[in-house]
Amino acid sequence: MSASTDVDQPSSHNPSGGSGGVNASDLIGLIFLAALAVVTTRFVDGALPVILAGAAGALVPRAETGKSAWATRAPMAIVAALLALFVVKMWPLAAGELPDVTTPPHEPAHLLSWLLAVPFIGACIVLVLPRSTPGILIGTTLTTMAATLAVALPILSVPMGRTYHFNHDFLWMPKLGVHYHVAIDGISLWLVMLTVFIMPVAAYVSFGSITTRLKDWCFALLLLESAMLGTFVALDLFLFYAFFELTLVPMYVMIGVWGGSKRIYATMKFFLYTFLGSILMLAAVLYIGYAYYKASGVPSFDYFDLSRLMIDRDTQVWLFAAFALAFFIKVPMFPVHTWLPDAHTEAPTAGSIILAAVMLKMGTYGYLRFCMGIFPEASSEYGATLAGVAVLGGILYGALCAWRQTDVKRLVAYSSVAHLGYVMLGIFAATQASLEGAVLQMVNHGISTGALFLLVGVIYDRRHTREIEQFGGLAKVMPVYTALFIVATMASIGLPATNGFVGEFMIITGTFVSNKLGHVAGIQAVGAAIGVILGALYMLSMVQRVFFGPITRKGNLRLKDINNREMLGVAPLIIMIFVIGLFPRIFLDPMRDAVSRVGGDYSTRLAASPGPKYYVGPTKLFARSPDAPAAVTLAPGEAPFAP
Amino acid sequence: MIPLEAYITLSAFLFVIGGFGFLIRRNVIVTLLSIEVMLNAVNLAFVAFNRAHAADANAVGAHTGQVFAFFGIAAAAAETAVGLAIVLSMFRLKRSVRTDEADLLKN
Amino acid sequence: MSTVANLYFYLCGFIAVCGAMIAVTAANPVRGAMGLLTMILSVAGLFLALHAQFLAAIQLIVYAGAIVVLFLFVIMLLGPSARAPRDQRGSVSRGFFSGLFVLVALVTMYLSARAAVHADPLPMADNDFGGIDAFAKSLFGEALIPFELSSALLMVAVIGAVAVARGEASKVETPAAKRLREARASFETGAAPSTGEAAE
Amino acid sequence: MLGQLFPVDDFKLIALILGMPLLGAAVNGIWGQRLGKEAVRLMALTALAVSFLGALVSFFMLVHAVDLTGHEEVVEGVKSVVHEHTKLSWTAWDWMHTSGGDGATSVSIPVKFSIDALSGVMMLVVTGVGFLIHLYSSAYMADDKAYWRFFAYLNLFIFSMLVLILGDNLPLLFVGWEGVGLCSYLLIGFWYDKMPNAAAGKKAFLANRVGDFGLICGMFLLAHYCGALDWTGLSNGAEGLLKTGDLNQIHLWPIGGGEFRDFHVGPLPIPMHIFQPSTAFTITGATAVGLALLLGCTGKSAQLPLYIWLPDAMAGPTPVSALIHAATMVTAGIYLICRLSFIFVLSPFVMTTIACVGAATAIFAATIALVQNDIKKVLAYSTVSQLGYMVLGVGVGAFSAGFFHVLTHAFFKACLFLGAGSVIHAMHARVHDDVASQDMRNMGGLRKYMPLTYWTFFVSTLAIAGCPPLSGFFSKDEILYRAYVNQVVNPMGEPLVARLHMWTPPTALGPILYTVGLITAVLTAFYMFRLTFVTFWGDFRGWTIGRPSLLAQAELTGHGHDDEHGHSEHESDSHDTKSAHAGHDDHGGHGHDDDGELIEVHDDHGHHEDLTTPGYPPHESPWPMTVPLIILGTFAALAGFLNAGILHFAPIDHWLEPVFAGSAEHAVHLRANAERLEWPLAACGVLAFLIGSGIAYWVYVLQAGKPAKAMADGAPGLHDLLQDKWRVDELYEATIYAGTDALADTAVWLDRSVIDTLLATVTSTVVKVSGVVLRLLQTGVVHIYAGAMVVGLAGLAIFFVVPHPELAAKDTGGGNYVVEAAPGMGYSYLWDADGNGTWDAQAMSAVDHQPLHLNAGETKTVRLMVKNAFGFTKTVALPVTRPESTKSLEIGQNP
Repeated sequence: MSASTDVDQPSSHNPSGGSGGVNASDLIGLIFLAALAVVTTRFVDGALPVILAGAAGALVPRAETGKSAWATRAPMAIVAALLALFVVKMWPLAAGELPDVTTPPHEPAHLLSWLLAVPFIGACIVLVLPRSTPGILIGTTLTTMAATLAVALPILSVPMGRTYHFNHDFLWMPKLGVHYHVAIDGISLWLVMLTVFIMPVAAYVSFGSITTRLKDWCFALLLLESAMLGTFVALDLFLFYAFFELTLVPMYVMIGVWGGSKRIYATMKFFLYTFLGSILMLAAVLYIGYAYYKASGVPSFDYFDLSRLMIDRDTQVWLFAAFALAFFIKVPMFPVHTWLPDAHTEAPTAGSIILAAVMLKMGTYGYLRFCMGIFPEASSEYGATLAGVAVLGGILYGALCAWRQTDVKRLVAYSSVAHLGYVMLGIFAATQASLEGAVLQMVNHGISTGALFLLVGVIYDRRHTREIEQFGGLAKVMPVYTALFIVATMASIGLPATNGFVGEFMIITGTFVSNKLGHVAGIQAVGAAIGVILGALYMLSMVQRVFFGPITRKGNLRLKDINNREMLGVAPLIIMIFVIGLFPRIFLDPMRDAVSRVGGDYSTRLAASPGPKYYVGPTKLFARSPDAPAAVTLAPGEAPFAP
Repeated sequence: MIPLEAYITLSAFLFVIGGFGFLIRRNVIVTLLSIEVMLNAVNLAFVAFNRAHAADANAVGAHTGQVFAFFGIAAAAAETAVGLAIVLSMFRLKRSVRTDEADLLKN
Repeated sequence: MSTVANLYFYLCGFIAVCGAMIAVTAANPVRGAMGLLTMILSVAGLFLALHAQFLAAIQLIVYAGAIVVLFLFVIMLLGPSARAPRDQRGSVSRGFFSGLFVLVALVTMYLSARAAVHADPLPMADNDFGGIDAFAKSLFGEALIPFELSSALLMVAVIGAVAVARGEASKVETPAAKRLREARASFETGAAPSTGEAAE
Repeated sequence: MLGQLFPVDDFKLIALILGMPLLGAAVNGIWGQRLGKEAVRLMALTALAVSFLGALVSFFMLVHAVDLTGHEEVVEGVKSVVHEHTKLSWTAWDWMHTSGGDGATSVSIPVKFSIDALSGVMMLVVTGVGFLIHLYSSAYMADDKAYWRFFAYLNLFIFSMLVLILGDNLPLLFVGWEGVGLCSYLLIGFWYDKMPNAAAGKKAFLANRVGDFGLICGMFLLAHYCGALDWTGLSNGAEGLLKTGDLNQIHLWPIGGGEFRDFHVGPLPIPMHIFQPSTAFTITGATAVGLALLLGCTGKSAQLPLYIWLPDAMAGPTPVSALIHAATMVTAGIYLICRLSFIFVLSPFVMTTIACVGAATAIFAATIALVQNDIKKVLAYSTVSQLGYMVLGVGVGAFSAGFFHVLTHAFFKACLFLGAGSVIHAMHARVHDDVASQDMRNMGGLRKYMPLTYWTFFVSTLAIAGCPPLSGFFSKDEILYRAYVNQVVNPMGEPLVARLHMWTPPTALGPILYTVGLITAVLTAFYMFRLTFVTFWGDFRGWTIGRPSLLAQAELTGHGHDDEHGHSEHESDSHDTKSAHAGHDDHGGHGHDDDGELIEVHDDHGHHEDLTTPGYPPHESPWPMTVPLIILGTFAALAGFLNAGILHFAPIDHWLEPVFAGSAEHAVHLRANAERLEWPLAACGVLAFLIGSGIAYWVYVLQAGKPAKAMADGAPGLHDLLQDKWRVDELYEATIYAGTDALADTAVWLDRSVIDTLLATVTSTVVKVSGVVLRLLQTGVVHIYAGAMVVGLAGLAIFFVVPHPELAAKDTGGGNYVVEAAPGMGYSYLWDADGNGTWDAQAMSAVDHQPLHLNAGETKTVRLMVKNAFGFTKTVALPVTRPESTKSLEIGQNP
């Protein structure tokens, strides 16, 4: 699918015949590699696609003059081989095949705690390192991130199913009932994987352009990674809130210090918006914690305890509003989205990638997990209206605004508003397909918008401007870059066989068949489908103004094509675009049972309390949900401040 | 015998005198003096309460009030030392001890 | 016997109140310090009545001996300007406050009278209550940590006082420092003007 | 032997047919430039050749498999061999799944390809014609620098088209559908360094995207109503589309079946009930799906509302127009209608809409083609009009006739386009100017110089115009005959139609469609022969184009053309941008200021030919271009006999019978005297051909074009109107584009001024103002602060001095309550629990709660006196009532 356009100027190497001389050492290396490949394909059964992918990866990049061939080809080959290995290992079971549950893989209990600890320890190590040695700093950061990736990989080997895995729960503050409760299930699995996958990419690319105050940059990156992972695995509302707030600090610093010209305004706006929203959530968390304590006698902030609460309609609506506002600001949904374009335009490239790829998902994940988990009745009551806001305000409004932007990053930021409008629509529709589509679209958006921001960063580093009319006819001077950009654009538009389409298709079909959206499900599905057209409109008009047509600016004449660092950075994202596009079941199977559990709980709770005023009366407690892990609580007797 | 309330009233009265001294007088030194008066009043109240609840001499915590008073004195000493040092440096700066002079905090 | 005790209490109380009044209202700070001294002595007396012998001693030694002396020392150091000129500017607020003071005094008197009238006298305490060994037991028993911390507190106070009070004293240039300064100046004019070490 | 190797249900040969073009695209795309032109050409051609061979082999295996299923059946006394609808299918892997039915059932979507009768034929056409066009373009694009990129896109296009045809379910078809859309975007904008080409590419993609929106809506409607998305599942679940009952209808007004109720904004009542119609306007699932899919087809097959992109698509290289915009992609819409025929026939309203759209597009495009001067524009509009014919044919229920016209059209239109390509190639060699080398007025008399191109072009013109023995005649005539004779009726039978009160088409529709078709036939004959005569007959008018010296000489001698255009901007491909990779790093500070500076476009004459001599005459194209022309020309001539309906020798009909078994028989009734009308109608068709070509001959050969000029001068308004394509583009500009622009501007205004000011600046000003006010409190005088502190302390003191009694009643169930008093320091209480006005006890006690029993509906007021440490007392009363209803509320009962 990737086709790179011609290079018109007399390029440095001859167009016909092999690229660059193949000297003796390369030859021997090649022979050795070929032998190794043949041997492994015979013994290891799934090795063939991995070897082929590695070979293809090795051959794709043009050997840049001056650097040895291995320096460009080897890393690309490794990346391609690793991703192929991922696909082979995670290949979904055929329809009839049953998973071999004979020996459930051993689940180390503290794996998730280690997952959070490793980046944090890395951050502390970076703090200790001397400020003036960039090599060591970069080395430590990347190795720490690689270690986090390594720690995260065993999670994939566990068949997820309905329940929570790697459950690690102990009473952190017995007197307040605050648990340190971390666990992972089908839904948060892929968000953790996305974080662990995107961070090294963003960090690796950032080291190309971030030179000032490198030590603080590395510290901010690692702290951010640990905080984000914490948000996705925390199942105690107190802990979740702590991590939810902690992520703000490094991002505030990243935008504030390394940002563009108006960075102070942007980072202040970003911080205040999110912070004010989450303050309301804190109040609601405290209220329901107290309500649970009054109802059950034992204080607890654990998600599974609090989701037993049945709060009467009036207070539940207010609590839901507090939670929902915090998450809608983070998503960002229509009325409170204006911080995103500013934050993105002023953020450094890596900051934008991480902000778009992972931090926006905290809002959607939070809504799916906590809002719909603890206040199902209120969220269903307002589901239809909020879906309307997601379609009109998110998808259509975001697309129209994007079309009118003159700054590439603002355009991609508004496209994120549109994409996340889809995700929220999928969550509000709450059918099996739309929920799965929503979670998959979270991952897709992370990858395609991450790739787009990375590529925009490439031309920003060269021309130090993001204005669209400053560019024009880049296809002639930067052919490989244009090809990658078009692939990323097609993913973001939602062309079939790329990841965007799978998510959007499932969301739109799921919305139409949903019974939770009142009688407006049809028109909302059609509205979402119109979003597909507008998506093509603004992305292609931008691509045309930037890449096609004659070269109109002097600065664009001498632009160098994408270099190895950027190519290696964007390669995994481009490969993942096609992997999810062609084999979405790798991602859909592990999350299917978890999503059906969430959907099931949601609809059973709705069935239990019909009618507009679904429940009036003091808070009531339901039984603990069977899928929840074992409860860890104080004996009721020794409640701390017993009256 | 003198009831506990008498002592408390006396200490309250002394405390009020010290308070007004602190509020009214413009002279820094007198302010510090009135603070000392207030601290003494408090110590008196501590000892009085301790005396009221002093059933058994060598029970645990029988002398808490007095210990508190003791530390009250220690704190007062420290506070006075620093206070007077500040007065000295203020005097050097402003050549006067009027509290109105020290208004750098003015908006 | 109870009347002697009552007399003793009222006497000490009265002296204490007068001392406080003098300390607060005296124009001359020295007279104020003396007022404070009288109040401290009378309070020490009251401590004796309340079986706080050790504390009375401490009051005398530390309070009277050290703190009041410190006040006097500072007043002496400030010399004549320690007497702030009486200004009439704040008279209105002063009048208001003093009126308020009288009101509060009356209220406290009323309250205490109401309480004291039918309050039962203090229960008898066995004689070694407040004694040096009993007091030491609780001081060095439960209150050991605060005791140690108070030593730290005092040390910090001393250092603080020295640091605050030092101020310009360091500006006085010792001859040795002067010689060093001149030597460096001559060296610099000779060599090429350095661009100042790179600010980190 | 082959049977065992490739079993029917696991037919791996499809992997080869699909895999080869994909491999070709990947190899050329990534390594094309490094491999050089020869390797690229070899790779592309072998990929297509192997794919074509695979298609051929699998087609014959399909024929063999279909024969096995043949069995005798007696239909109305006529004994005929009937075959089942057999498929050779192969499942690559399980792609994804989505919710169907009412959200519960899960619709699985495998990556499953299948060849059946319909897709078998299409596959042959795509790979066959594709291979010929690949061969043709290997010569046509020989001197283009981006040779490898062109072949990468072309191979990718063939792969996407094959996925579209062979896909076994609608989403997989959609993958191919948008894949061909992407390839046409890339190929139309192939010479991207000129903005109009890129803009044309974008316009094509967006128009297709609007069609895809229709397809997506069709998909989720089908998933909802039929609970499946693959062909077999859809045909089984098709009756789900016509379920009765209010819930199953699509409520268009009021949207979604709601109801407009009045509501009050504060005191102001908003009368919404006026919008509420007497009976809700609903359409059945079938009509909704039909219309949605039709929108998709109009997008892709360039029918009336969304045809605007096809004429602009001529900006791409000519082989692209031949392959994509004549033979394969544009027929995807008709393929979809044929594939889902059993769904479209469920709603006669949709069938009639399809027919009318087809007929309208046919005549509309034909009128525009009459006056176009660009050779490719004429062919483009003729394609749109021929597609109109096919849609008309399919719309009246003649699915096999419509599909046969797709087949024949693929041959003669591809031949026409390639012929035009070779003409342009020749002219381009002379004049190096895009626009001038395509303008018919600069050509003429090419018969003498390019005989092979001329004869194949002439044969195809005869075919398209409907000259009897050739293919065009048979396929077009069959459509016109069917249009006249067919009547579409709902296969589900009369009672259901009555209950759903569905719309039935008027009987007079057939003849109207026939007459429109006939007029279009006349126009088609006229403009096609006009094109042939102007281009190939007469004498060559192109000597002086692009040759200024000759132009000056022509002025002197007074002959030759007075056309005004001379040198226009040179085709920039040879434009050397001199952007050699200068070593200097433009990050340097100085580079910034001039980076943004515009470059003045300067013309440097790339070509080095001597412009004074008349230059050599237009030469015939090399063999790789003429061989495909000859093959396609012969097919154009002979393909008619594949399905000569009028001669009752129709193998294609018979071959496609099992595919359309479900839809054609039950839903289509022939008019009473159908058989008798066949020959007269065919005669009328031939007459139309003769009239059209005769007029063209008279105007352009005998009178050498003067009547055309006279007519143009006589009715300039009409002529300009047709020249500007009925000003449809301007209409779209004014309505749709202007509308979206306005919406976008309001959105951005709303975003920047309303939301941003409201949320950001308003809050910041509030904070600023409060900051200023609070600053005044900082007076700097220590005593003021101390005074403030004292005031605070005083407030606290008052709080402690005044007692605060609080009473709360807690229902412990069964009518007895516990009344609790709020605790406080040193509080003591005095109760009057039984509400009889007297205190229960004398002295104050520390008891802070009292039990109380009430029977139903009784109320008691509980009084409490509280005394605090300072001796102040306060009393409070709390009326406790027990609700009337017998079911006492269980509070706090843990289930």
